[in-house]
Amino acid sequence: MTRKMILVDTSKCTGCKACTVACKEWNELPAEKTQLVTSYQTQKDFSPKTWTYVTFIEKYKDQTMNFLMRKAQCFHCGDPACLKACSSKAIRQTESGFVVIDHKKCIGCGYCTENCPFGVPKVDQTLQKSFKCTGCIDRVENNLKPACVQTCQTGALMFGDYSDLLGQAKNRLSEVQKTHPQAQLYGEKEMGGTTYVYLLMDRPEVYGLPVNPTIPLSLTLWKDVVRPVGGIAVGGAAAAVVIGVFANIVKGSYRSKDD
Amino acid sequence: MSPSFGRGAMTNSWSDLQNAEVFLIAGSNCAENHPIAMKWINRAKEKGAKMIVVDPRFTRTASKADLFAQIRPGTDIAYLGAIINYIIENQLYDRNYVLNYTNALLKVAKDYKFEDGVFSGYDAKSRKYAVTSWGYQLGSDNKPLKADSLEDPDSVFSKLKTHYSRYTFETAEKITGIPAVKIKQIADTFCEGKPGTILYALGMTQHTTGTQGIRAYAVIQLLLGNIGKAGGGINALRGEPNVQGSTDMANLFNNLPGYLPHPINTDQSIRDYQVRNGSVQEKPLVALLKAWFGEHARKDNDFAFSYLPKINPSVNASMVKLFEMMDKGQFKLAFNFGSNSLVSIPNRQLVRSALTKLDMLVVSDLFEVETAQFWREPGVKPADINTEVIMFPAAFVYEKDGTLTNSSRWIQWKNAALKPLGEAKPDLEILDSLFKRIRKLYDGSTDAKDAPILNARWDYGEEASALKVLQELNGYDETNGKLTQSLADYLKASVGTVSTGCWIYAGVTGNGNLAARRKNSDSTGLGLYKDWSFAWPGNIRILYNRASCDEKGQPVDDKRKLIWWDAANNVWSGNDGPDVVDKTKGPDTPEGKQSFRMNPEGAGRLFAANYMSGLPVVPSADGLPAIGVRPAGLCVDGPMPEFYEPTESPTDNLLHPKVSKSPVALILSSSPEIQKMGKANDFPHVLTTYGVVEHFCAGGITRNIPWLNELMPEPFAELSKNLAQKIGIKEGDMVEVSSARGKVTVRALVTDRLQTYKVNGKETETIGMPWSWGFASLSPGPSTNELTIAALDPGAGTPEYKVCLVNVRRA
Amino acid sequence: MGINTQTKKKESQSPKILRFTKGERISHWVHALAFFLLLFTGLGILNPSFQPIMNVFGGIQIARLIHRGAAIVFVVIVGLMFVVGNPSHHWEWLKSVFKFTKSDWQHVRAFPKEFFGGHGDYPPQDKYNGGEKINSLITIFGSFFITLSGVVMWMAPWFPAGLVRWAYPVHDLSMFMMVAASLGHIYLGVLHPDSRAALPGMFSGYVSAKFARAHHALWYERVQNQQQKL
Amino acid sequence: MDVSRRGFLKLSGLSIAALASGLGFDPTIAEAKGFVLKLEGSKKIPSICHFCSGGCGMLLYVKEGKLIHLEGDPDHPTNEGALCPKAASLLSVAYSPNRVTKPRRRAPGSDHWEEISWEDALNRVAQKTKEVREATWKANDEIINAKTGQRDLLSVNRAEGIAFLGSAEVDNEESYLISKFCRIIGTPYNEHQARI
Repeated sequence: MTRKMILVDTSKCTGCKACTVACKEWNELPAEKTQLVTSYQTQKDFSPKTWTYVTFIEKYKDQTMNFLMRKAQCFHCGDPACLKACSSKAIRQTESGFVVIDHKKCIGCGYCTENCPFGVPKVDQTLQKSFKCTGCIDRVENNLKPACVQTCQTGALMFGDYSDLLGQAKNRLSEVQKTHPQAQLYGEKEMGGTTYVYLLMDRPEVYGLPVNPTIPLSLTLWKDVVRPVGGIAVGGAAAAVVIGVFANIVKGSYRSKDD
Repeated sequence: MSPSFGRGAMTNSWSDLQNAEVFLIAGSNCAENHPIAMKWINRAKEKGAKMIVVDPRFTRTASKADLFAQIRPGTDIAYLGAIINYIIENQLYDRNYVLNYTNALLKVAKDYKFEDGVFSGYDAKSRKYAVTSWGYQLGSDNKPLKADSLEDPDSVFSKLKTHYSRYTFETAEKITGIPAVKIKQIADTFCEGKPGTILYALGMTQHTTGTQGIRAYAVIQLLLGNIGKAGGGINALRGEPNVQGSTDMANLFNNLPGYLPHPINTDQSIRDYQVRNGSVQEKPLVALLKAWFGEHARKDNDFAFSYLPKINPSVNASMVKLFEMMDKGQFKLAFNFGSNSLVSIPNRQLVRSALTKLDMLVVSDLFEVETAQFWREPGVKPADINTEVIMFPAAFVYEKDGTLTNSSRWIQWKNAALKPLGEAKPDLEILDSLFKRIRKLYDGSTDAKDAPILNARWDYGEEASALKVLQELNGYDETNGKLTQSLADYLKASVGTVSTGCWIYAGVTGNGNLAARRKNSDSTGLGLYKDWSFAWPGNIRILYNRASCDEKGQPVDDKRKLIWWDAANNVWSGNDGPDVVDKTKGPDTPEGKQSFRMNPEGAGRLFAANYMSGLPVVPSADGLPAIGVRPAGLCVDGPMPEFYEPTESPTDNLLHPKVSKSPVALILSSSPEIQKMGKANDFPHVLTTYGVVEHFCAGGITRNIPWLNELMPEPFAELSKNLAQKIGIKEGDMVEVSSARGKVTVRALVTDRLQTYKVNGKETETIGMPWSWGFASLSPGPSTNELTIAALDPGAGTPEYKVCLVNVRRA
Repeated sequence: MGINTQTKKKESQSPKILRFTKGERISHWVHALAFFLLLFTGLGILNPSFQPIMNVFGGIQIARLIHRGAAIVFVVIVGLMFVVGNPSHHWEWLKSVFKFTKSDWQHVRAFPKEFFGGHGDYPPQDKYNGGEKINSLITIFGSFFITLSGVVMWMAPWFPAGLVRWAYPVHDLSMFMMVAASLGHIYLGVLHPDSRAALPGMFSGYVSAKFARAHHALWYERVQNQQQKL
Repeated sequence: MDVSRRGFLKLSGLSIAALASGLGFDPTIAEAKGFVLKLEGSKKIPSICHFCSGGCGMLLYVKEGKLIHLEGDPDHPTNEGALCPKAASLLSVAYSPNRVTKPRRRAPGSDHWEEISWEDALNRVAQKTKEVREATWKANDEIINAKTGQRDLLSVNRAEGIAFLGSAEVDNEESYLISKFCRIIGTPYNEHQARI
């Protein structure tokens, strides 16, 4: 299975939220109680039952309105923080580039929730499992498009092999930049190159996205420094204890001494 | 559309949008209410097309526009008139298109005039126009005289020129609130892009000058030569899955299926009918009567014409007026199959009180919509309402066979995918069993009035089969009982030998159920898809495509070839079915020149004249009134669009202050306590109502779908930041929006997508509210139609949902 | 309130000195038991290979609950001991542990030899020698940080994500440090030939005078002098 | 279908559990074996969307008579497999608990529905139709003849008391029968919300 990519071209997205419905329909996720958040957005954040939603940002500057819409879902990072943080090795990256949670192994510890720079995975308290967009891996592996891409009418979501779709994204970007100079790609370099690559109409921070996000330093320190060092420390102590005991045996310190 | 081109339907199709170079999307929020349009608009934009959006709000559609202008609701004709004026003054029109394919050169009758806001022939008492003065100067052959140049003062073109000379960009700015420089930019952008298409929907039609607004579009498109071309035309984005079909089938008090005018009381014979409607209607009427009464409709009994009820022409029973009549107690029994009037009719109090006057209401629907349970709406005492209500569970779209006709006039067949849920039944079966029971009740009756029921041809099988009904629509050759093969066969057959329930559908099941065709290849690359389902009439995908050719019958735009005259084989051929009178008549013949064959003049009508073609020169021997061939579609409120203020307007008409509002607008004044009018100083702001992408129309279905309620849980009022500041509220607060007729409390959406604008120098605010909510369903909410005004377009009867005056304060 | 160190004389054994009061011993063992319970229930999440062991507790989810229960014990009970009853010794321990004298450093330098059965020379030590002070400090700071980070992790939604992210390494680091320290501590207390004599101190509270004189000379002197004064 | 939380895992046994259960998603094995697609063994039946006038094609996946998934029809030239939010949610109408599944009647003055059989309901309506048709039948209109000045009687054959609100949401065949039904029983008062 070649590496896949999904281009989210916000220059075409009209915020119709069909992707949200298609995702809920395919994954059989029940609806949740919502209320108008801002503009036409009614879903504030991810939840164990909401794996993708559309954010609306109204930026009005010198008489022109930029009505920015962005479909939020798991980026399926090239270098996923959730995978690194997961306590139970339940998260895995498929060849096609999707980061998927194995609910048989997941214990709902929430490490992924806290360490994802985009705050995507969420733990369902009743099921004690962490949930997020699966990239419709069951569809993709059977040569179907993810449900959200399939239903997108405006052509804002495109699915294809990473190699050629990235090229298309760049051409499209140069086209869009003619009218929107700050338009830029997001996801090509971030987090080791994500599977969902965005063509944004403005700088990432306007969308509330972290600027060149990386795996949190705390996570790297935790997994690559504290854990090994800690292991050595405990191992060392244990070894010291063993050696100490032998040393004393050799020295005969244990022979009963009438003191 | 029919007064301009002869047919009341969208001229092109969804997939044709990809061929356009420029879009004027005004009166439509297609990204929300016709999302599929965006797929094709985006494809056109990728090829460099420009997108202009004019809307009272910066909608999700506007977010993708190259050029956006915020307009005061109800003032479209002001800026469209300015564009027409701009096109004429700067000769931006397509000269030989205007000369050959429009009635520009025809001479207008001498006694036609337009003075300070009123056309000639106006009767103030009856608030109606007599249309006789809007005719042409006729020659001895009863044909309109032709001027020799556009400059001739009597020509339609000059009338157009003088009429719109008053519409300058500056005047338009004062009326609409759009800066003059931007209107000019819109005009330039739209005129440069060839072909350009206009997309409109209820945003344009739901005004007391709705029809005239569309007429303005027709004038612009005819001047620019965009009609009949791939990527051109006027795309009326119809609202509902089968709205094209339901108007084809004439669920309208003044029509019979196939857009046949309904017989009126003075039509005591088919001949009388033809005197009024032209001989061209004889064949379809007789075919209809054959389809309904079979062998009981014979030549000797005037094809059972007497069986048809005749309407009283002075009674306007269009949808909203119907409720006015119901409120006066005329109706004892009402059927309500699939609509939700208690939420969708403006000024809901009228509907609520009207329904209580019924003895019995019969509803067929999927869910218990508001109309079905009007007797237990909050605040109503059921004990006082004596209407018996019967509710039938209806089957859903994929639980029944049948066809739906979409905006592109594609009649698409679908098989039932599931069994109906529980004891639900398709409406087809309900109607079939109802009629059979009624007929049984009348068994043996000899009363003449029962003859239509007993002699009706109504046999669609034990369990009503949708295919049999579709075949009846396709029509039969009555001489041998075989299905009519094609529209051409129908047109060739002599009167009385062919039957069809709806003549424009002839050929749909000619050889096999063409509506079920699924070949989706399109070698032309123009998105015609000629082998997918069946487009009426006769599978023509782009109407009036004769106009895409020059006088020699060759396509003007070689990148978008539709049809052409094949001199070798002496026949019109091409990528699309030719919309010509006769395929064998070349461009040099009179028939071959007609680009708008459904119009009596055979040409596009810039000036919607009152004219009947083919009136005989010599009066008929038997002294009976003469019968012409084809009457022209008329607008009851004027041959040319004129700007009038909406019924409830914050200001007076700048062009003709004495006649500020449309003099012929239909205002329901019958029940004063229900139909109150708001004054600008009590209700300073303008309300416009619309749908949202997450819900559909009255929300009867979508508000019972949890996923959609999650996406849009409640109605809201959008208002500008200035207004929000003035009344001291912020985003998310609840506000009370009130009009002279009612008030609702909803959440406020404070946004920059609505800006304060100046009208005649005065600061004005627009408030926007979606209307898809009612007291029933999983996600009830206040109905916006508590506020709207029941003022109707005089021609179509469309209520003025888009404009009324309101006030707003913190709740 | 003076130090009630009586020297319990038992005719048959050598003289004993009270080292740890009942309060101190309770604190120690509650702390120790809670710590190990926390350690074992936490193993499941430390590494997936430990997760099967969690069935001892009835599965990983129950283990997580026990972890939280034990955490409360670990913090609240031990915390209370610093307040309830006569917590003077606790505070005294705290004060002394934070005072590092030169002799403590010398003990620490000599500690490795001691650890492996040899005899490092170090000056007479007070009640708590340098090594024990180090161990106490690790435990104090370890417990402090592991509690803080534990609370942050437990109530993650209430804290900014940045803070919660740092809580994980802090929690783990504290755990590793304390585990390493406790291994040494157990070895010294139970297996090390010389220092295991201190063990009864944590059970009955009394250590042999001989041990006290050898390992905690200064403290022994002080106790003896107070004896005479009585 | 409005799947409750409990049902979430069970019902989604085909998709999520297929991801999670032994059946499907032990990543390494699954990779080799490929994922279980819940559409396996279902029939694909095309249909047309019931909302705006786009006429988009829908594809219904039906397994043993039960609708398990609905998405856009990739072969349909207008929407090429895409659907808007409303159409994409149409699966939930198939088995919605709020659907009316039995005929019901509200007696005059009553504040609740009562169940009624199809037979009884249809007969009541047919009876009422005949009754109102007879009661409100108008054979002739009286008009003043402009030329002769006398009053003319014009045969009109109208059942004045019956109104029929059709809709643009029902199929062509049903719209047509509504039109035909009305004119044959004599009422021209057949309207609906669409205009021309």
